[in-house]
Amino acid sequence: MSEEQEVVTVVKAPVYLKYNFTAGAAPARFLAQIKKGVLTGQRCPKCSAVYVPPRGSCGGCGVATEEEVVLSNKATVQSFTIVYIPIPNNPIEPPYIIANVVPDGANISFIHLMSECVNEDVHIGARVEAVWKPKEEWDFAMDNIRYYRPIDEPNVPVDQIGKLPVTGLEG
Amino acid sequence: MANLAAVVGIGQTKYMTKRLDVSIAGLVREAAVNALQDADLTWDDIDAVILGKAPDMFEGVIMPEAYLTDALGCNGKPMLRVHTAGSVGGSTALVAASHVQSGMFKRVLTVAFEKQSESNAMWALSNPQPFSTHLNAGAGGYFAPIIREYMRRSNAPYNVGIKVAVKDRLHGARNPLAHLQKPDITMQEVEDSFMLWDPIRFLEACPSSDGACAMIIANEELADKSAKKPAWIRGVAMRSEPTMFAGRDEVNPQAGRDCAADVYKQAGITDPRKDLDCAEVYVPFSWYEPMWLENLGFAPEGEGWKLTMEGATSLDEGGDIPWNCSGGVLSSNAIGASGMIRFAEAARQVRGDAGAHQVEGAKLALGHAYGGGAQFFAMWVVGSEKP
Amino acid sequence: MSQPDVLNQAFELGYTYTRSTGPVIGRFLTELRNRNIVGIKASDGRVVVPPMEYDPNTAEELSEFVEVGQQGEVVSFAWVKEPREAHPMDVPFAWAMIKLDGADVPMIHCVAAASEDAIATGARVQVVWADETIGYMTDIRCFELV
Amino acid sequence: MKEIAIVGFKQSDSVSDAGAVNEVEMIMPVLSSVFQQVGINNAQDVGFVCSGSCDYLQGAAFAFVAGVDALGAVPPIKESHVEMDAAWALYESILKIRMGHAESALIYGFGKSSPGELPIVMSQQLDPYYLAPLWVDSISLAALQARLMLDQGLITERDMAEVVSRSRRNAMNNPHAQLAGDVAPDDVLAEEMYLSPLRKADICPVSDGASAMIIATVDKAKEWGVPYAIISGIDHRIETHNLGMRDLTDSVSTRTAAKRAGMDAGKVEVAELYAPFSHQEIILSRALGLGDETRINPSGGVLAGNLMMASGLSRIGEVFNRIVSGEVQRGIAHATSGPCLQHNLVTVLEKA
Repeated sequence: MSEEQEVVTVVKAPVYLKYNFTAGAAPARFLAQIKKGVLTGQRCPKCSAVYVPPRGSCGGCGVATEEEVVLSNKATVQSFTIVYIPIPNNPIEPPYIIANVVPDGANISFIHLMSECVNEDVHIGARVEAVWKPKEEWDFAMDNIRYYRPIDEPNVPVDQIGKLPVTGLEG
Repeated sequence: MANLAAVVGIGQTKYMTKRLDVSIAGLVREAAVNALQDADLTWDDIDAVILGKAPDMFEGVIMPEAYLTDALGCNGKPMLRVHTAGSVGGSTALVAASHVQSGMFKRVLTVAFEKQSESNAMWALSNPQPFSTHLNAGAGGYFAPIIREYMRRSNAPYNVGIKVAVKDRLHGARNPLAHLQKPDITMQEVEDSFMLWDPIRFLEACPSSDGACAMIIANEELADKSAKKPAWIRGVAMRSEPTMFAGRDEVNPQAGRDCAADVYKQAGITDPRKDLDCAEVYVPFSWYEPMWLENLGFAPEGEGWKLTMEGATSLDEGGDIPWNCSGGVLSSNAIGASGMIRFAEAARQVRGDAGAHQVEGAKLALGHAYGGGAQFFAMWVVGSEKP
Repeated sequence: MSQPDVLNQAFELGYTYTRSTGPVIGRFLTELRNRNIVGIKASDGRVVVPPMEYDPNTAEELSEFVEVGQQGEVVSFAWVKEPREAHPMDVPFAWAMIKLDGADVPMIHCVAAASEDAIATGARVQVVWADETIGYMTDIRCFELV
Repeated sequence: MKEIAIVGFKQSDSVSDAGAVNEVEMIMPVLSSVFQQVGINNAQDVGFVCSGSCDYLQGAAFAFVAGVDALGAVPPIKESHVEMDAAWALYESILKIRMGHAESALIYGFGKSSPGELPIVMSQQLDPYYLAPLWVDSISLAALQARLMLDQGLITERDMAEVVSRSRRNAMNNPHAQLAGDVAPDDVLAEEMYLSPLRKADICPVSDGASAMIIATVDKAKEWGVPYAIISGIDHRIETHNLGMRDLTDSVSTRTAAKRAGMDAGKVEVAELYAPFSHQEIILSRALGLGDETRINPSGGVLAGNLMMASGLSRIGEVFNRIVSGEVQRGIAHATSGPCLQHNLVTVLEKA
């Protein structure tokens, strides 16, 4: 070597690619509704299960979900975790709860934040409701629902989680 | 009926956080050369190469088999690239085996790798896309609620995961290739480690490793003449189910149960705990040991944790069915390679070549991998004797 | 509010990877930082630039480095009249296969030229170094016509 | 060895922008039409499923996982995936059937390339230390290859224009084609250079779409009672990643694969070649030694529409279509992967 320098052993390789991302037809219909403050699911024409958020198909049957179903703001905790580390690119401070919640009227859970709760009191089967952002902040985004919070309703028996009608426990 | 095939060479790298001394090709190459040496073969003896790794975004090289051709001596030969998420190392071994079992090839090389230090696996997986309708809190955020549901169903005591975390690290301390070397680890140390995603503590989760694993699989004629004792492939199976569908049992996925039933049937196994001598099972979070003990039929539903707590899966406690003698994924996790390491370590056991983590007289072993939202499964059973 | 037909949004998939080089690539990049170019001798004796780690024909590890010239000959070229944003030059330029003096195998890099007419197969080119060399492929900013 | 037959093939239209649909929405219609063609319900009715896709086309990891949502994979199925063109998924499926672990298989490939800048995306497939940092796009590399051929007098620009013209005219009979029309070689030559020596017409378009195929043992094909074609041979070979070490004017790996696949055992009436650039069709047809008795790319080939990760499978499907329609008795299909034809697969198909 012509100069007394350290040998190169590591390099930084920036790989940045630009995309124009498209939401997908079924997710776009869902997002258009959530922009209006309405949580919707989509029903499988074959097995009748209601999916939220819809991804384009009923994974079980492999067919498109067309029929839109308005879901309740109320939901049930199917399971949860208390997270002690930050989410990349997310300002929320740990510890926080993320829960698998099933909105009444749907047959599948999705992961969302829980708040306004004592972390230790959260449990499987607990009843919760969606707390929305102020209307002026609504966008084509799931986080129009800022978080879920507990409500004073009896627990849902485990075998009933994911099977409640849109009218909830009383329905 | 499938043609007979056997593992005749195994090569691995030392697993560690960062392999800063090699290129991506150098890492993959090291495992491949070790496998050739183990089999006492040269590059000319290889008819095809089957490569596996998890998403290309981990290293930022698209379809890297194109670039890795020369490092794997593949110029002029067939090269196939498999990607089935976290199960890919296992799936790749199965695709490699099928090259021989189909009768179309005599001897093939298969390699799986991940050089996670090139990026940050968390980054690639949680890359925020527009319109994402799912909150992404990493793999732990996905699996922790499933573990919690298992705890509820089984009434398992809180420290089952802690016990697995200790057991697999003690196993890992017997394996010089294992990433984590913690011969003095205690239950207290694991319990005191930082809670990440309740109930998963830091020491109950796998590390992030660089590493590669390679195997050479040969047909019956060549395996009969192999330099070292071959590991005969006695059964192969894969199963997939969708990530989400109404009524899916995420704790005890049917795809895993069906896959196990298929591979056991081929290998003539009716009672896995009794018939198998050991198992290498993909356990990236400690609680997945009791969950998979049930899913794979080693214990009745709700009772997997009892085997763990009794020491049945521990080499150090003289258990009757040691799991993850190599230290498992909890001791080394080079994602794309992790499944193949399970398959290769199962083969090492039945070849009697597992060094300090050898199960005495092991004749039949299970290799297992899973991926995605615990929805993709790959398994094989290898034996010391021809079927 | 009517629903948009297509809901789309620009996003960037990006990360700066940390690549360890191993000895062969590391040596080449170290030499680049010092404004030298080295190749490596393949098993058939051909000098390959940039140096390959493994021989394509025998799969052997390669290790015999050979210093090569900083001038060479254009073996083929492609004229980019509309550079893309990611390209290393923002004015029209050529990609070229360049056989450096002392090398037997051409390498691919970009060539600065005033117009397509100015470059031809067989043209002589020389390295233009980056103002600051850091031990990366872009230390060779481009080649220019001699 | 077990004889394996193709019993069904469907492809979506090749479009420049599939618009709102996501991957699963793009795949489902193709799958349902191929199921209908064979008379089965879903992936439960085949013994194995294998797909081909590439995460970087749309920029999201685990693209293939969405594909599983299109299958009806409850109860669970035997399923695998290659991060390659689905022609290699076919290859994996053939191994599976030959080893006796399935009697039939569904193969599908899909790509939504429109969201990204495809030629730049593909630059990141190159050597990560020496070439990827320069962002050498796939079109520029092909242009270097074309110039080598022109300089050596192996082709003329008119030869290239004739390939384009034939593709556009043939594509007029292909309902899925993206680019078709009565284009004369002179019309092509009248176009200005785009990336010299390539004109835009020499380059395949960027396309979105999917294709799907069902294969089976001959016994199973007979049981299903559908027309089928026999896969009499298949082989693939890769070459060195160093473009400077290859003779880019030839395709050695294609020739080897064709030989191994048994192409020479009979007359080749039709050949579908995966040539994303006009000059590459000439390289391939010469490497294969195809003469006047062979019709090349009657579908228009990928110059008429290039479904990344599915085009290779579609080439095989096109030959299948022509055999079951009775148009030809025997043909070959070619698939490629990597820059400048680095990796090539050849399939030989015959009338049952």
